[in-house]
Parts: sequence; C-alpha cells; structure tokens
Amino acid sequence: MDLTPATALPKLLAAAWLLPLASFVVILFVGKRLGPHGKWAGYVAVGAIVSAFLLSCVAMFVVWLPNHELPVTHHGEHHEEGDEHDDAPADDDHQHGTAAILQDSPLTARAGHDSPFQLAAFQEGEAHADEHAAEAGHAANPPPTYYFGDWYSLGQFGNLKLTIGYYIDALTVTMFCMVTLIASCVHIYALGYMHDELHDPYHDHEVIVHGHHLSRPGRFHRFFQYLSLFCFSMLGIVIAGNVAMVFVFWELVGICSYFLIGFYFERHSASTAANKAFIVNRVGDFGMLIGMMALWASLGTFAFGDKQDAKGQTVLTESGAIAEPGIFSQLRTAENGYRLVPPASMIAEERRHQPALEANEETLSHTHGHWLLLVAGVGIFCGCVGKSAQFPLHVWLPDAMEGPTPVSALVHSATMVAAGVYLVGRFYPAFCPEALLVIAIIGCITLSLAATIAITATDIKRVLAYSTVSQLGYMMLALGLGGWIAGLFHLITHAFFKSLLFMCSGSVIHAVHTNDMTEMGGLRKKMPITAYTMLIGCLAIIGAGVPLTPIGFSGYFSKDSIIEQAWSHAQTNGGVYWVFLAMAVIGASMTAFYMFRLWFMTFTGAPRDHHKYDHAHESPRVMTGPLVLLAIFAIAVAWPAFRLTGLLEQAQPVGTAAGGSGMLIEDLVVPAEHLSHAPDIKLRAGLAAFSSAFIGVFGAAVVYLWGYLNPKEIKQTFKPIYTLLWNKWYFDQLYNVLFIRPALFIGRQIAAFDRGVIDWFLHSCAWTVRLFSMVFDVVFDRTLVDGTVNTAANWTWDFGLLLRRFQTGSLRQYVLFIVMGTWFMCLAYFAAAFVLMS
Amino acid sequence: MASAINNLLDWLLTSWLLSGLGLSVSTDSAIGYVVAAFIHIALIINLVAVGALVFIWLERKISGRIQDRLGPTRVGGKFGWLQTLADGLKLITKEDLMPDGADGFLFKIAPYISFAASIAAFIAIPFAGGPYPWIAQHLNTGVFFVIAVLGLEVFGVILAGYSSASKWSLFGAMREAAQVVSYEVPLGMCAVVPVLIAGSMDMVVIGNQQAGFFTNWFIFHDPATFITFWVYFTCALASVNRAPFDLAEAESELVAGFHTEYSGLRWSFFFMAEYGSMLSVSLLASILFLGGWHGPIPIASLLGLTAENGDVAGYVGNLLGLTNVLFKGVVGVSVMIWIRWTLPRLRIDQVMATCLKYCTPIAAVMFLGAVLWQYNLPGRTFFGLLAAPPAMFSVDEGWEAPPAVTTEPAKPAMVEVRVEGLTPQQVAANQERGN
Amino acid sequence: MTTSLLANLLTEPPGVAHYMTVGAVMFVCGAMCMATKRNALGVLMGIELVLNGANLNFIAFGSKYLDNGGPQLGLDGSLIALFVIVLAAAEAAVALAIALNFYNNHDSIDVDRADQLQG
Amino acid sequence: MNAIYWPSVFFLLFGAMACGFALAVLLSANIVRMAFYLVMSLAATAGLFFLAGQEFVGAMQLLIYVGGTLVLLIFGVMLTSQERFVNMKTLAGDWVIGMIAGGALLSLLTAAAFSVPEWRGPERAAVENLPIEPNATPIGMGLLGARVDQIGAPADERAGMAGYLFPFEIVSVHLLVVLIGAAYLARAKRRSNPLPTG
Repeated sequence: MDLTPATALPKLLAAAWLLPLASFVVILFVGKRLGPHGKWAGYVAVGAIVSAFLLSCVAMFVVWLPNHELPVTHHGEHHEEGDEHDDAPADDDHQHGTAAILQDSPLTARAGHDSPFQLAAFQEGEAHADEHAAEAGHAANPPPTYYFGDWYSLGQFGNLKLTIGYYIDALTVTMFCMVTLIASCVHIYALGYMHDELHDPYHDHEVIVHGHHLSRPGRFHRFFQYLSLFCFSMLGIVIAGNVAMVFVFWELVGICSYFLIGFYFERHSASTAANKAFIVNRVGDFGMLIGMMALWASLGTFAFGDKQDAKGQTVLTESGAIAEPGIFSQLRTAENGYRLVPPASMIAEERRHQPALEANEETLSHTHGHWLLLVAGVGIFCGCVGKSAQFPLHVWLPDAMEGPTPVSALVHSATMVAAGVYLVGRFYPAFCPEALLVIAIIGCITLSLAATIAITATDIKRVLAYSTVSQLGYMMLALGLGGWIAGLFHLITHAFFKSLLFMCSGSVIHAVHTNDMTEMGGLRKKMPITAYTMLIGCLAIIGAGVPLTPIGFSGYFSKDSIIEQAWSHAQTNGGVYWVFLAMAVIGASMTAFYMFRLWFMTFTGAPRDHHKYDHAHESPRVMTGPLVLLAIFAIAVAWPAFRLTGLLEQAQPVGTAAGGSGMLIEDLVVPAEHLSHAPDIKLRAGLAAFSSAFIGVFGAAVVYLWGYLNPKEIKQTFKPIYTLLWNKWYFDQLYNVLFIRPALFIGRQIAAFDRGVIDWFLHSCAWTVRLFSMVFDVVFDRTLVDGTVNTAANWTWDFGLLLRRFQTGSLRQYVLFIVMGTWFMCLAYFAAAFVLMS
Repeated sequence: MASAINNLLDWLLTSWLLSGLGLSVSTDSAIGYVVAAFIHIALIINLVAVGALVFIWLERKISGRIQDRLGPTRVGGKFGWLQTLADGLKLITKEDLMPDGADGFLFKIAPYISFAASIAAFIAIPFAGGPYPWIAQHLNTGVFFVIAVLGLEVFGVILAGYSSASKWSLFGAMREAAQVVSYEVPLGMCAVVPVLIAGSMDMVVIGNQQAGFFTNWFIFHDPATFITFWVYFTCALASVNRAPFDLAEAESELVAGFHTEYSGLRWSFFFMAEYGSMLSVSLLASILFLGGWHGPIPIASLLGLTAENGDVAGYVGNLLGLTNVLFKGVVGVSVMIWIRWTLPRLRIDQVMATCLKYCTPIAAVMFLGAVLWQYNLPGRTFFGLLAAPPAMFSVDEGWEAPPAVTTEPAKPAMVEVRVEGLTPQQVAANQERGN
Repeated sequence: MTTSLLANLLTEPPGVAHYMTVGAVMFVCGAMCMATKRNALGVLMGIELVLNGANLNFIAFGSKYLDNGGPQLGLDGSLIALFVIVLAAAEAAVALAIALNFYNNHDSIDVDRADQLQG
Repeated sequence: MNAIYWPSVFFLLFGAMACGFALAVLLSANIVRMAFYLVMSLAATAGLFFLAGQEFVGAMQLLIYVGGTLVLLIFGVMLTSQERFVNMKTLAGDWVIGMIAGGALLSLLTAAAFSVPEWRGPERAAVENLPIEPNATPIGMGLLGARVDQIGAPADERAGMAGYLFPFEIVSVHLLVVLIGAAYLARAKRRSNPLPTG
C-alpha cells in the first residue's frame, strides 16, 4: 500500500474510526450469545479499539511524521529563537502572508507603545533588530497541511451539501492516537471493573425493590456495546470534515453518554443524571445549531477545508482562486493576509442597507459581518459549553458520576468533554476576538467555580469531576486568550492524567465499595500500585516540575504554557484582563489543594472505616495494567523531547498564531502566541505556577497529612462559605428556581390554557360536527344511502331467492338445465346466423 | 359353384328383397363377402369346437396319467378318444335349467357372450404368413385387438354370475372379474415387448419378422424377452383363469363358481369358451414369442414352398405354417393342463399379490430392458449374438416415412418401409382366392 | 322419398353427418340417462354414453373415408379421441370412488339423496 | 341402379346397434342390464371406429372402455347387491321432462349435422379405392411429438401443429394422480356416525 498521506491517511483513520462501530454492531446483534453472559463481547470491543489504536499509531508514525517535518517548537528555551527563523518555510504566498501581517497586523499598527513584541525585541537589544521580520515570520504561521475530502455524500439540497467527509491534520491524528489509546486502557480496565455484570443475576445493592436488592440479568455485553459506540462517535467528531457531520456525531456522543451514565438506570439517581446530562447538552446544542445556521447562511458551506484532488492539492479554478473554499479559507483569505475578515457574503446584508457606500469597499464598517461572526462563534461555543460542561451548563458533569467509573474516565478525559475543547480548537479560525473573550470569560468562571466546589467535595469521584470541569475551564481560558497550542496541549495531557486519576479512583472504589473519602484512609499500604499511580496523576495535574527547566510531569508544561499565555494577554491588554491571570494562578493552587487533599484522605493516615479497610485489596492486573501505562504517559507525554507541541503547531490554523485585534471592542488585543515565550513571562509565570501549586500542596498537607489544622474547625469557621461550596454554589437550586420552576409553572399555565380554551374549542367543534353528522345521518345516510344500498341488497336477496329455486341440489335437474341451456344457446346462435344471412 | 350361388342370390335379392325398395344390386362383391365370411366363421368355430373336444379329452388323459390313472379308455375304441363327443351328446340332451329369481335374459345370453368373445379373438389371429396370410381379418393392430377381445370374455362370466341369483356364482364372478381386470395390465405389457421389437402391432408382420431359424424367435431376441415370455404365460394362465388361478370355479369354496347354476349346452358353451381362450392365448404366445408359423428350421423356405414359386407352393407352405402354429398352440395348452394338475390353487390374495407385486413390476422392468437392448443393439438377435435377418427391419405399415421424420429419434423398426395398398375388398378377394 | 333415402344409405358411403347423427343419438341418450336415472351408476353410464357420442364426432371428422372436402381434423381427430377415451377412463375411476364414498356415507346410491347443496 | 356399398351396410348395422343399445341403456331400469347394454353400445361404437378406418382407436375403445365399463359393472353389482337398488324406478315426470329436453336437443343436433352439405358424405368413387392407411404409427409418432401427417404441409400451416408429447405427458401424470386419488377416496373408512343425509 502506498503511504502517501493523501491516500493512506483517510483509509487508515477510516478503518480506525469504523472498527468500534463494527464491534458495536456485532455486540448489538450477537452480544448476548458471545460466551457466558456475553463475556466475549468485552474482548470483541477491546480488540476493536486496540486495533483502532494500532491503526492510529500507523497513521501517526508511519504516514504522518515521515511526510511532515516538525517545526522547531518554541516551548523550549527562548533564545533558540534567533537562529530559527531561517528554517521557516519560504514559499511565496507565505512571504506574502508575512508582508500582509507586517503591514496590517494589530501589533505593528499599534507599534510604538506597549507592544510586548517590541518590548521583547528591545529587551533582546538592537542586535536583534532584524528579528522583527523573523518574529513576524513565525508569528504568521504557514497554512497547515491538511487532507480534506468526502467519503460519501448524503445528499445535496440546493447548495446545502451534506457529506460524510474527513479533515485530517496533525491535530486529528494526534487526537486519534490519544482517544484510541485512552479508550483502549478504559476498555481493558473495564474488563476487570465490570466483571460483576457477568454474574447472572446481578444484584444491585443500591436499588431496593419490595425490600430486596434488585436482581437483574448482567449487562456486561451491553456496557461494551455502548463503549464501542461512544468511541465511534468521538472519533467521528475528530475526523469530521464538516460542521454538519460534527453535529451528527456530537449528538451521537450525547446519546452514548446518556446510555452510559444511565447504565444502572434502575437507580433513580442514575436515570435522573442521564436525563440531566442529555437535556443540558441539548441546551448547548441549540446554540450550536444557531451558530451553524449563521455560518451556513452566510458562507454557504459546512466544509472545514478546501476541495482537494487525489494528491491532496487544493483544487484551483483557472483564475487561481480556490475552487470550493471551506469555512476557514473563506474567513481568512490570503488576500487579507489570513486575518479574520468577514467575507463579502457576510457583508452583503449591510451593503444592501448602505447602497451609497456600494462604491468603495474600504468605507464599509463591516460591523454587520462582525456581529454575524460573533453570533456564529458564540453559537458554536455554546455547543462546546454544553459538551465540555462550562460555566452555565457545568451542572451535568458531576452527576455523570452515576455511571460506572470507566465511563467517567472516558467521558472526563478522552471523549465527551474533550469534544467541546476540540471543537473550539477546530473552529478557532472562525472565532473573532470578541468571541474569544467570551470563551475566556466562561473558562475563567468555570475553572474557579469548579475548583472551589471541588475543595469541599468528599465524594472521591465528585472531586475528580469538578477538577475536570476546572481543567476544562483552563483549556477554554487558554483558547480564549489566544493560546491555541496551550489549550489543546493541556487537553491532551489532561486526557492522560485525568483518565489515570479516574481509573485509580475506580480502583479504590472497587476495593472499598464506597465513594466517600471520609470512609477511606491509609489505603496506600493496601493498594500500593493504585496509590502511587494516583500520586503520579495528582502531581501531573497540579503541574509539578522544576521551574525554569524542562523537567516535570506533563501537566507542568501544559499548565505553565496556559499561565504564560494568560500573562502575556494580561500584559498586552492590562487592566481588568489581569483577572484572567489571577484566576488561573489561584485556580492552580486550588487544584493542587484539593487533589492532594483527595490523595491524603484516601491513601494516607489512619483508616477511618476499619471494616472497609480490612476488606480493601489491590485491584486485579487487568485494572492496574492500564494504570501503570497511563501513569507513564502522564509523566512523559509532554516532554519536549517528544515534540508534541511541534505536532500541534503543524495543525495551528493559519493566521491564528498572530492573534488579532477586536473589531467591535476596539482595544481588545489577542496577542500572538509566540509572545508568551518571552523569557520574562516564562520566568514569572513559571514561578507563579510553581509557588501556587506548592502552596496548594502544602495547605493540603498541613490540613490532611500532618493534621495541624482540623478540617472540621475550618468548616465551622467558614460555615457560610462552606455551605455555599458544599451546595455547589446552589447552582442546581438556582436552576431549579430560574428555569425548572418557571418552566413547570408555564407548563401548568399552558396546560390550563390547553384544557380551558383549546380543548373547549375542540370539544365544541366535535360536538357541532357530531350534531351535524347526526342530522346528516338521519336525513341523508339513513334514507338515501342506506335506502340505495338496502334496495340493491334486497334485489340481490330476491334474485338469490330466485336462483335458489334452481339450485335444487339434484344432479339430474342440473343436467337438464345444462341441456336446455345448450339448446337455447345453439338455437339463438342459429337464429342470429339466419337473421344475418337474410 | 360360385357362379350358381351368384345367380341364385342375384335373382333372389333383385326380384324379391330389393325391388320393393326400387333398387337393384349387382352382387358380385356380395357373394364374395358372404362366402368369405361364412368360410372364416365356420373354420374358426370348428377350430374352437373341435379344439375343445380334443383338449377336454387331452385333459382327462393327462390328468389321469398325472394322477396315476388311465383316464377314459373305452369310448371310440382305443384311448377313449370319442369320450368327449359322448359327453357333448349327453350335455345337449340334458334339461336346460334356470333358477327362480334369475335374470332370465342375462342368464340365457351370458354363455354366448363368453363364447363369442373367445371366438372373436381368432378373427385377428393369423395361422399362416406370407404375402397372403391365412387370417380372417388382417388388422394392423391385431395384438391389441386380440387382447382387448380376450378381456371381453370375462364379461359373460360376470353376467352369468350375477344373473344366476346365487351367492356362489356371484362370488365366483367377482373373483374372476377382479382377477382378469388386474391381470390384463401385465398381460398387455408383456405383449407390448415383442410389438416394440417388431415395431408393429400387425401379427402377420410380427410373425414374418421371425422367419428363418429358431434363433430369430423373439423369445430368444434378448434376455428381457426371454423372461417376458414366462411372465406372459403366467398372466395368460390367470387371464383365462386356469389353475392355479381358477378361483372363479373353486370347487372347495364355491360350488362351481360362476357356472354353478348352469347345465347342459350353456354350460358346455362356457367350457368351449374357456378352452377357446386357452388356445387363443397360446396362439398369441406362439406368434409373439415362438416364431408363429415358422418352425425351428425353415423347412418351407428351404423346400421353396413360398408364394414366389406359385400359389400352390405358397398354399403348401401356408399349410406347413398352419401346422406349426397349431402345434405350438396345442403344446401351450398341454402345458397349461399339466400345470393345472400339478400346482395347488392359490388364495385370492396370493393371486392378487402375484399380479401386482411380481408380474406387473417384472413386466415393466422387462419392457424397459427390451427398450434399452433394442436401442443399444439394433439389428441383433438371439441375445445379440447374431445379426437379425433383413425381414426384421421391414415394417409393413401402410404409412411411408419421409426423410423429414427420420430426424426424429427413429426406431430401427422404421428404417425401411414398404407400402401395401389393400382395400378391404381386395383382402377379401385374396382370402377367396386363398380358399 | 324414404326409399331413396334408404337407397342412398345402402349405396352411398356414409358421411360425417351420419356419424354425427349416431353420435347425437348416443349423446342424447346419455344426457337423458344422466337426467333421469336415480342410480348414481346409471348417471355414470350416461356420462360414458355422452363421451362416446362426442368421440364419435371426433373420429368422424378425423377420418378420411368420410371426408368430402368439408372441414377436417385429420390426425388430430383420432388423437383427441384417444385422449378422450383415456381421460374418460380416469373420470370413471374417480366417479366410481366418489360413488363408493357416497354409498359409504349415505348407504344409498340414489343421487336424489345427495342434495345437501340444495339452496 | 348402383350396387350396394357394403361398408355403409355395416355402418347401418353398427349405428343401429349403438343407437339401439344406447336407447336400451336409457330405457332399462335394471342397473346390470344397463351395464350390459352399455357395453354393447360401446362395442358397436368401436365397430364404427373400425369402419371409419381408425383401428387403433377402436381397439383402444374396446380395451379401455369395455374394461372400464366392466369395472363399472362390477361396482354396480357390488353396490347394488341389495335388491332395493337394482331396480330404481324413474318418476314419470322425469321421463316427460327428459324426453322433451332430449327431443329438442336431438332435433337440434341432427339439424346441425345435416346443415352442412359437405358432411353428407363423399362420392362413392372417391373413397371406394382409398388404400388402407393404418394410423397406429402416425398416432404413436404424434404422441411422441412428430406430426407425420403434416410433413408435406408448408411451414405456415404447420405452425402450432406441434405433436402431442406434452398433452401425452400431462395425461399420464393425470392418470397417476387419478389412480392415487381414487384409491384414497375409495379406501374403507370406519365412520362411527354417518353424515346426516337428505
């Protein structure tokens, strides 16, 4: 097989994508009969996902990496930068793009005062005067290589084209590897974790039916069936080539999460949680639909990329224009130097309103287009808010704990919540700075909010859930502040250590059969592997590492880059924008606090519940194996040696690295991402991150390890805050008051209206009709119709009676009839013949 | 003499009978018809009647010998050879009884029906072949006709059994009816085998095809025909309900079967019918299987006694053929008698089983075997050892096969065809000349 | 007139019409048998007669000794007659079986008893 | 003043027998006699067949029909061994109706028979010297699917004049079915309560 990416990648990734679907179908139809209680269904699913992972690895290491040279990353030492710009690709339109950036990048436009870029330049000294071009050079990243195409066209309605297509770039491949790897681990882990389901009947101790534990047939095979479908959907989102397809698989992911969260649907809590997740997601999807409509109505396409030929080259028209431009290349055209400029189709409306200004394009204010872009961006982001459990819609994620722990691991790390962040990253070119600001605000709120809640939670999985929310907030914050690479970087690293953490907690729960940390303690001796892998996870999530050196856990690199981005953003804009930075830092320390609180409470100290402690045991190898594997990844995945960031940089949307300036909010500037590598920023940010994390860990140790402070007293002291946090900021209650109650109220009103007015109207109509029909019945039906029919029937009856006489049943008379009949017929024939003759 | 008869009839018919109807008839052909018909009928009736006498005497002697007795010895000097005649006289002089409650008409007519049927079979049986065969009516479906008419004999038996208003008679008749009707099937199948080989149902043709040495007899044509002959003989025994198939007159159970109530002449008619049909099936067997009027050694043709050498030679040759045929028939009848006095009587179920379980399947298989043999070894005879004489390829059917049809899967029997245009009148004239 | 008719009958070859007349007589007799006999077997015999009457016509139309340039069936006549005979035998078998059943069920063979189909 | 044509004499004989015995069948009340007359009538019909030059069909008629009627007779005797069935009188009313209908039909048929002049019969000279054409082989060939009587005819006349192989096969299968069916119908049933009759 030829390994040219244009042909090989779609095949490989499609195979990797469809394998879980195949296993889903197989298990769906024959799952129950696969082995005892469907035991082999698990192996089917595991086989599918593992082979998918292998295929992804082939795509990554055999096809992608050899064919695409990694750009040298800037996340290492900053002073490499000088002798780096010469190996920036030097093709024409790139130069042109560079020039464009130079003349109308917001930075140069506002050069002279506190442009961090100039500031950095000055600090480097005059000797580096020629670095302007260089800086700008890799500030304006080249258009990323991607492979775009359609596998199958669902149909074309006007210019609305619905296709099953692919958009494959470095990000896609990376996500494929990450998702399939973690999914594989989760699958294998679940083989062990779900073995109770193999018992037939399975006794659910949390559900009481007529005073007995509910006993039902095991659902082992069904669990893996859902898992497979889940992976299939997630991979579908990752590989999707257009928004419509994204939306389809988006919903698929939603329904899968619904199934999985409600896996123990006999438990009331589980079913409600599933409903909650589903409904909350619908709210976000509504916004997403709006965004899609806005985009499609103005751009007329759903496709991400431009139409490509078999060799992966963009198809051009004779005039050299792109034949079928996708969303991104319509929004960021080379003519505009890849700046986000509302295309003519977006301004058309406005132009119609201002015919006078028809003449010259420049005088157009473009506000209309900007608003449209804002709506589109925020709309799309709404979907991401829903999926990634951002601030207004974050309430579903903690409840999603009701599902089996492997599901939580998958949902929280690789698949569902990652989908939101991934979509933001994918859509990044379409977000105008205002939209990014919204994203940043939402992310900031989310991360602080979730972190605070996580501090007080005692349910081990709940803590992890809130930490997930806050980490997602981090990612959103990074993306919103212009740190595209930082955000997605954190997405990937977080996927690893968060799944690790969840599996560890699952292992703990598996051992002690409770979620409540207050009943644990000292488990380190009982289950060392779990304990230390979890420790690794905690260190990774708090971003432990030696500051100012490329030594540390994976979280260290990603979180630091986020904070650096926040710092440079704050520096660039100043003023209120410092809040983002503050929140990020404080959130980091809170993260450290509650993570280690969790670890200390679970694994150290004296066991709080001896019965459970004695009962505890290390999990089987099938569960600890994935833990170790993931721990290794959690440590090492982000090391510069592996050039993950370089991989992401390959996929960075063109023009986004250069940041941009607000269109509606004039003084909003999204700084170019490379500016966050300025040494002073790295210095301060690194120290801030480290110190905050250290403070958090220290605090946790003081309270929960050494016990200098008694948590209960602290609770007493800050009771109002504690209750506030304990009740999760009363969000559920708030929504209950804000939405649910009103909804119910309105519903009742409407129902009353329905009964009182509509029903009354309908009933009266029905009554009238009935009356009329009764009259009609008597007047027309009974007399006319029935009369006719009855007369006909009577005639038939009489005729039948007549014929009845001939039907004597006597053979001999029949013969006579035949004879006479023949006779008369022949006679008639002859008579007729005679008449005709004469 | 013929002219005298002619004139007499001429005068009678013209002057008296037909002049009243206002038309005159030249009776040349009339006299031919009448005389020919009378001669044929006389010959056949004599054959049957005398045959009956002889066979009854023969049966008595044979049974006597078989039972270690002498049998009739006195009447007519040696061997009591006039014994049967005496019995006949006795029968004629006996009172003709008819039971009360009998259906008079049917009771009276039944023996004659049987007798007529068994005589009618002889109409189509040739006694000598050649270009001018000795045959009452030359039918080209002779075999078929004979078998059909033989089937009619049982009819009279049933009428007799029914009309005598006696249980014994009725049972006997029922038995015979069932027996004969079911035995007609294998009988017909067996008769079809030689027809298949000859490619004609014309018994003259069949007989002529077996001309020459005995190796050309159809019984030796191939194994199938060999077995078929014996099956045929068995079925013939049954269809003329001779022992061991004579359940119709099982003395031990039914007093005398269908002719319990009969006496005197009518009774003797039944017997004549029985022996007549015995003879006819034997003749049929001899013509179908045993070469008919051709002896084991073709003396007639060796001596040049054929029609080519003049009518007299042909006549003498036909006489030889007649003796051949009759000899074979008598031998057949004697074997029947022999069997009767040797084998015990079967039960009715055994009879039926013999027919349905053995004779019919064997006959069917033999038919198939004959077909395959004929298809694979056309033109061979004597179990395929010898080449068949050209006569075997000639079929005397009036219809001429044009080349167009030979593309059809043509039976070897139709390879070479001669046309013989004979109207009934000419046939009759031939008979006349022959006599 | 009668004389000349008889003369023609005696001196002229019979034609299709004569055969048809005989067939008609047999046909009518058969039909009348079916119509008048109360004995099921009588009805069967009537059927046989009817079939023979029809057959006679086929034979007549198929025979070339009766042909006078009128419409002719040729070989078809005898073939159809053959089929009629064979099928008539089959029909007789079935009819007899039916009659036998009827006799078993009603122990009678009076067709007038078989009038359950009376309207 | 021409000579008697003896075939027509025989025709008169056989025809008279056929018609007479058919009438006898119609008129006699005794089932067994009816059967007897029937056989006679059929035999006469066979004679008519012979006279028409159809020996094969005639022989067939004798074999099958007479055989079949023989069976008929047997059944008749078996069934009607009880006296009450032997003589089943026909009602006078039936006679009247039957005679009317029959007469009408007969007149109609005879009229139809003599309505076509070509059917009156051929010229004596035309048929007197016709050769005897045995028709067993053509019938056999026709049943095998080859129409030897059509060989001379031009193609358009022969179109659709295929042989009778297919009907032959159908009839054979039909016969088999009939045999089985008859055996099934006529099998002895042990019926505890006979159907309500009448």
